Amino acid sequence: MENNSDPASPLLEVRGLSKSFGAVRALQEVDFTLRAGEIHALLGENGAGKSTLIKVVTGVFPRDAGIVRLGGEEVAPRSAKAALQAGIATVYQEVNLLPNLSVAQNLFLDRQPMRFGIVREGEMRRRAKALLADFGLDIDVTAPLGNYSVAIQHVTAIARAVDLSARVLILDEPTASLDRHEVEILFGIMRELAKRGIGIVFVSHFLDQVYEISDRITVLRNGRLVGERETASLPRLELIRMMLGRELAETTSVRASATEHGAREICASFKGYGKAGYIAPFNLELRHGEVVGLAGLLGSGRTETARLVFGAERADGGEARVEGATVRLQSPRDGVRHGFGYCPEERKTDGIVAELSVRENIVLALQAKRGLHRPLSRREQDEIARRYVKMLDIRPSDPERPVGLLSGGNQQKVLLARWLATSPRLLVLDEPTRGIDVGAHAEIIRLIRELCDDGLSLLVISSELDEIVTYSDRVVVLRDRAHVEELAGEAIDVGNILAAIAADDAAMQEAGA
Amino acid sequence: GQLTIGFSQIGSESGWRAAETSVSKQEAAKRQVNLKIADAQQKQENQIKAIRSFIAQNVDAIFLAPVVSTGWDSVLKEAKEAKIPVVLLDRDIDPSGKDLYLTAVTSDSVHEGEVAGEWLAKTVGSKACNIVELQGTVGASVAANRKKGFDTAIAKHANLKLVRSQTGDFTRAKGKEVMESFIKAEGGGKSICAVYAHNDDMMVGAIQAMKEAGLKPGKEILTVSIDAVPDIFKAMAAGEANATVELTPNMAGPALDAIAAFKDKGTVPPKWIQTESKLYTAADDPQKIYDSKKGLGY
Amino acid sequence: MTALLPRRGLAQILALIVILAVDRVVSPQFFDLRLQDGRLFGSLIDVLNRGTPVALLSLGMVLVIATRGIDLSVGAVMAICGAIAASLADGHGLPVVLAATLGAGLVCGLWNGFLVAVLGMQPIVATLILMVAGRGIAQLITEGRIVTFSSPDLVWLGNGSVLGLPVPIVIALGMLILTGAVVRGSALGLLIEATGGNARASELAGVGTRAMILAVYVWCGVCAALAGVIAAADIMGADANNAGLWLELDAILAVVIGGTSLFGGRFSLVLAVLGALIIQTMNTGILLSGYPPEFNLLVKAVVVLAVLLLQSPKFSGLAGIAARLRRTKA
Amino acid sequence: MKGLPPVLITAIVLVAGFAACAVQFPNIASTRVVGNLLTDNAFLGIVATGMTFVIISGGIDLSVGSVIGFTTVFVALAIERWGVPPLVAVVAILALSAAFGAAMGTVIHVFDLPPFIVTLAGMFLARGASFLLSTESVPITAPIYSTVSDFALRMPAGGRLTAIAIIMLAIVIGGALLLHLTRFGANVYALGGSRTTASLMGVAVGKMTIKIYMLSSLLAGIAGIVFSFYTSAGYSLSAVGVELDTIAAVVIGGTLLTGGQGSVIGTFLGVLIQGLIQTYINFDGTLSSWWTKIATGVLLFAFIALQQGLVVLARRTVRKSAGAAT
Ligand SMILES: Nc1ncnc2c1ncn2[C@@H]1O[C@H](COP(=O)(O)OP(=O)(O)OP(=O)(O)O)[C@@H](O)[C@H]1O
Ligand SMILES: Nc1ncnc2c1ncn2[C@@H]1O[C@H](COP(=O)(O)OP(=O)(O)OP(=O)(O)O)[C@@H](O)[C@H]1O
Ligand SMILES: [Mg+2]
Ligand SMILES: [Mg+2]
Repeated sequence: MENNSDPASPLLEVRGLSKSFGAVRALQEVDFTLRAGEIHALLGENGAGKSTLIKVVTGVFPRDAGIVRLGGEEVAPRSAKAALQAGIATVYQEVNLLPNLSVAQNLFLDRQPMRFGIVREGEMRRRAKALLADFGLDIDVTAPLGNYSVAIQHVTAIARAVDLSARVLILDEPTASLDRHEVEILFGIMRELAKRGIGIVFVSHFLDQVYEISDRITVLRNGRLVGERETASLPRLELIRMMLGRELAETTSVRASATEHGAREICASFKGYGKAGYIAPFNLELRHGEVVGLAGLLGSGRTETARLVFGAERADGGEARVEGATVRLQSPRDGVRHGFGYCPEERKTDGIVAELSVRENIVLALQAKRGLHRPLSRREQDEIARRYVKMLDIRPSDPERPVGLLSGGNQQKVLLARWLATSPRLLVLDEPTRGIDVGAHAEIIRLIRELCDDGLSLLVISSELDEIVTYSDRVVVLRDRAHVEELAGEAIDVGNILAAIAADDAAMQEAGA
Repeated sequence: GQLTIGFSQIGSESGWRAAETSVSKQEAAKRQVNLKIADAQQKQENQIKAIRSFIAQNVDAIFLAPVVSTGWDSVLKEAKEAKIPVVLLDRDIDPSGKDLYLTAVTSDSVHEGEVAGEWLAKTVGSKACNIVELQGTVGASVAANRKKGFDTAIAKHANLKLVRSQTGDFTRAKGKEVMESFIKAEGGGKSICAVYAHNDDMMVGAIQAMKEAGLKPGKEILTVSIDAVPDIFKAMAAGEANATVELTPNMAGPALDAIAAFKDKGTVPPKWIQTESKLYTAADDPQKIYDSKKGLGY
Repeated sequence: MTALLPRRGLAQILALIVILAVDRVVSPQFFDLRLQDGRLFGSLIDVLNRGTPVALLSLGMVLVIATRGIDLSVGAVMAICGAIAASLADGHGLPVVLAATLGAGLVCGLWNGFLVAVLGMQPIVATLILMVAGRGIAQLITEGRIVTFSSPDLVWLGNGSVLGLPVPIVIALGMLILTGAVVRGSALGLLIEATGGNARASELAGVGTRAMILAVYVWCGVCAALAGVIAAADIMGADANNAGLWLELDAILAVVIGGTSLFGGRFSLVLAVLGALIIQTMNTGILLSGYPPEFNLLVKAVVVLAVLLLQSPKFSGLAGIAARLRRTKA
Repeated sequence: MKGLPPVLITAIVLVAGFAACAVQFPNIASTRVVGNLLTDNAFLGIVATGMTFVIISGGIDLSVGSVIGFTTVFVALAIERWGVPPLVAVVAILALSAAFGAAMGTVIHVFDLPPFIVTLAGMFLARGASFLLSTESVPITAPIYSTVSDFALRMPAGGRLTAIAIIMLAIVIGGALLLHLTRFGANVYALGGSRTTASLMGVAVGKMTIKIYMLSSLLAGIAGIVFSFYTSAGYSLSAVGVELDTIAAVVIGGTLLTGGQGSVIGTFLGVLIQGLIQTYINFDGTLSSWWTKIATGVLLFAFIALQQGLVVLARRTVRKSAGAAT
């Protein structure tokens, strides 16, 4: 790939690109330049048009106007396949792999090693193993991908794209479901590729990561280009202003006094609650006005805890109490009936109903709670929808738009709205800020606090330890599908959490030594 | 000892077929024959399967009511190899298979159509007559034959004209629906002089359609159909139908006799035992025939 | 202006108009109507009247399909209920007959719903079981014969008239209104669409998806029962061998022509019924045309494809024109 | 997460069913009946193989029964009336059916229409076309026909492995290899997982769709030829309703109608299970038309319920052992 050695020559050049979806103008005359060997961050609020830009460039959507040059030559791929053949490999925003195929098949789909027209299974397996080993994964590559967690699926998708990238690698929010360790590995690989002259486009809402990895930054707002800067010369506040078009309301970093919470009443409590083969029995107390954070590595059982608490999965032992009374949590319906809410982690498959409108998605849980016979009138629905669209700044603000057409971050906000509309007593949030832009992120954290002050009890899962530390009153640390430690008050800081997570490794190493 | 006979029946697509099955059972019981009936649900492949399993069970004889005239050669050859005599009931098969079965007890469905057509020609006389026809299922050989026979019969009479012909799938509901559209298409039915249906069930439906359109079947519009099921006699008794050609449901009786003679004395029966295609009209005391046929399982 | 040019349903209405126009060409008297024994009489009435069974079936089917299911057993359920109605008609009053048949339809629906919602079978095989066995049950009731009856009450259901309209049409209209009221008047419509759109997400949002699925199959069974009673009343007899034969395909076709996706989600009752009418308008046209019956299926295939292409989002012709019209009027 | 694979469960169900039938009718446990089972279901096995591809890819093909019917009529007319050499007729009809499938696939892909309805139209079209060709059944007398249909390998104890059974077995094996060992097969599963995702991953979804329906129609064409060998005739009403039998066989064989999962071998077992149900009913021979239907339904239910039960059981044990491990 020596032809890309001149660092100044643009590798991928986008000029005057426009794209509309009906009345929504997702991109308006956007310019974008990617040089060989650079890591270029593409930033913007939710719905700014980042994913659309990527999909237009890679031929998933036809463009309305504009040109794309790759290595100086004009290209117009008409499908993802054509883009791949031109040397552009992409990880699209939603995990875009096939859960029913094996991990190895996913990695080598349509390019399996062949002999005499027959796929060489063994060779493919070996190569898949090697590929994933670069990302620190050692898993059974013959198992269906769907058996693995979102994180593993995401890493697989990245590994596939990395392996495919001949000239350009595009990563649309690749780190949204990864924890620190995996992000480190990914960044290492990205730097390696960039050194080899591959141009990398990186989309993320984590500004820390952007500053850590990127050389240059392009910012979009409302489908228009705001500007392109060298990362090193762009102060963070300036960047945020470019993205939001305004100043970010300063967020105070520590929660108001935690002392009074000791006296708060218990909202829900679980004793010896668990399920064999799923998660070890645990004790958990959730109080009104309190945020409990769940921390742990991928696959440590956080999602499992959340599902059990909400009733999405049946416990096979233990006792659950709500406001002091023993209850049975056998199904999500039970959870909803007791005033629980649950924002799942996989919003595409478990969260949104893509075809239905924003309004219908927002009122869904409330309607389910009220039952069939008490339908919300259209006026009530409109009113609720309008309120939350405004409160969470869901864009575009048309409540009649099918949710599937919203950008990823806005879909996440719709889910949050769905549960807020039910006025729950306990809200379980699994990665609530995933894919949410800085502005909305601050907004949601403030919302979480306000809700708490109104007496709501929150159970929050996040891979962002900073975030957890910011709003949690207590943090439960999980490891290997068991609750291992609970931190409260002063003890809550990133260091302690990491120590609790890593304790096992240390112990194992000792045992091994 | 007791004979065991396998009977591959087509299915149960009409009242007539149900009657054939139940009459066969009665006839077998009368002669103390163990009759195994396999119902093919209207599918040839099922009939072939059934015959194969009869061969596997080593039955003494096989009765076959073929759903279609072709395609029996290889399975009947197997039966022949296994030395199991085969008797065709109700319908014939393709001539190439002549030496593969012992005898066929059938009516001649072309002849049935002719009888119907001739009756109509005789009744109409010399006045001009527009006829509408309700065909059986498209592709069914009986439908094609009954059409052929009828067409030949009326071709000799220039005053008889077939103006409309559409399939009623051998069913009452479709017969009624098709007749309704015939009435609309022929100026409210005023220009229709006679209806010919390939079976009585469609005719019963057509009679209803005519009555609902304010027409008088049996009087203003002549009707002739085939099968002679009980309900057509009821209509005849009420003066709403004119004629039907009988297709007897008792095919098994003669077949059983032929087999018995063949097994006991080695008498080889004639290749074709034709059943009578008898014409019934209002003159034949329809009420009495209705009462006698009612119990036969139609 | 959107009232004049509805966003959905334009393609269906246009298709219906085109087919009606073609019918008028093949049969000049197509639009003639007259009163006959206090009852409207004409090809248009035939279309409505003959279209009732499929329209009723499609009312139930559209809900089932909206939940991502399918019900192949409706034809067999029609046969069962027709058989029950015919065997009871001459000994019992109409209320008893109706209660028994609708009850039977309900039980059939429950069975299907049980297999799908509780045992988790795939809808197409689950209902295939009743499709096969159900016709057997119907034949068992009639012993393969055509059971006739003369009870004037039941006959009235098939052949009577209300204000000049044949009773079946009135029943279908009533069922459309009733279903619409139940589904859109309660939250059922929303919850069904959510269940069909994404069952996992709906379940997690607290929707009782099982109950929802059970309910739609039950309703489908009841609609099929009603269709069966009407079909039997129409010919004053129960033809267990042929009643409702292959009508499940027509019902599914009607639903799809009505714009409801076989992958569940958004549905429209009115358009499903419109789909049934489109099919029947075509059938009646074929019967009136006088072409030999060998052509029937070919015509049907061509018309079905044409109607679907009209609706296809990719087929810019009609969709484009409609969008442009809407934009200029707005 | 391995557990008992669905194919094995289906196999267990088949063997258990066969044993149960053999206990009641010892004659069933003979090579003759096994041979018959293969011969009688040969055409079903062939179409079901094609249908497996379609269903795994997330589609459905309702036209197969009609394509079989059309093929038999076409071949019979070509050989008997138009004087075409049998081999040429066979090649022509295979090309024709492949083109027919490709056309359906194209419509499905280009206009984004549901396969259910497009192939339903295809079903009307093919059946209607065969009515136009001939409504009568046409016997085929060409010598090659009797040669092929009489050919059989003798199995011990009187059973016959006929030519068409061998063709079916070859196609099942070929289909299994194609599905499980080639890139094409992997893409079929990919399409069933999600068309959009497959397309984002670089699979040429349009071409695949066309090829899959082409394969299905081609196999339906072959099944039609086998059917014409089976009956030595062409008839416009042959194989009515076979599409439902085929779908049932595929689904009983453990393939998900929603796509993405399944196997050809499972389908083959599904075909045999259906054949076994019928053989049982034929051996019984006391059932009236209606009891035949009811019994078919009940047995269908029993087999599927048994299978479903085993699947649930297998999943439980897997979870238990996983639980013990942690
Ligand atoms: N297929 C589509 N049809 C209609 N509108 C769409 C479609 N895809 C995206 N949009 C709209 O285009 C705009 C840009 O969306 P896009 O997904 O590019 O945003 P984004 O910058 O990637 O946001 P996020 O950070 O939330 O992922 C949004 O208003 C969205 O609603
Ligand atoms: N390393 C692994 N190997 C096999 N399966 C895994 C692994 N990690 C997770 N899974 C599977 O993924 C599913 C979801 O687990 P998940 O990783 O979501 O747990 P978690 O603690 O909530 O982590 P996170 O919230 O970060 O995704 C589990 O059912 C588990 O079977
Ligand atoms: Mg995006
Ligand atoms: Mg998780």
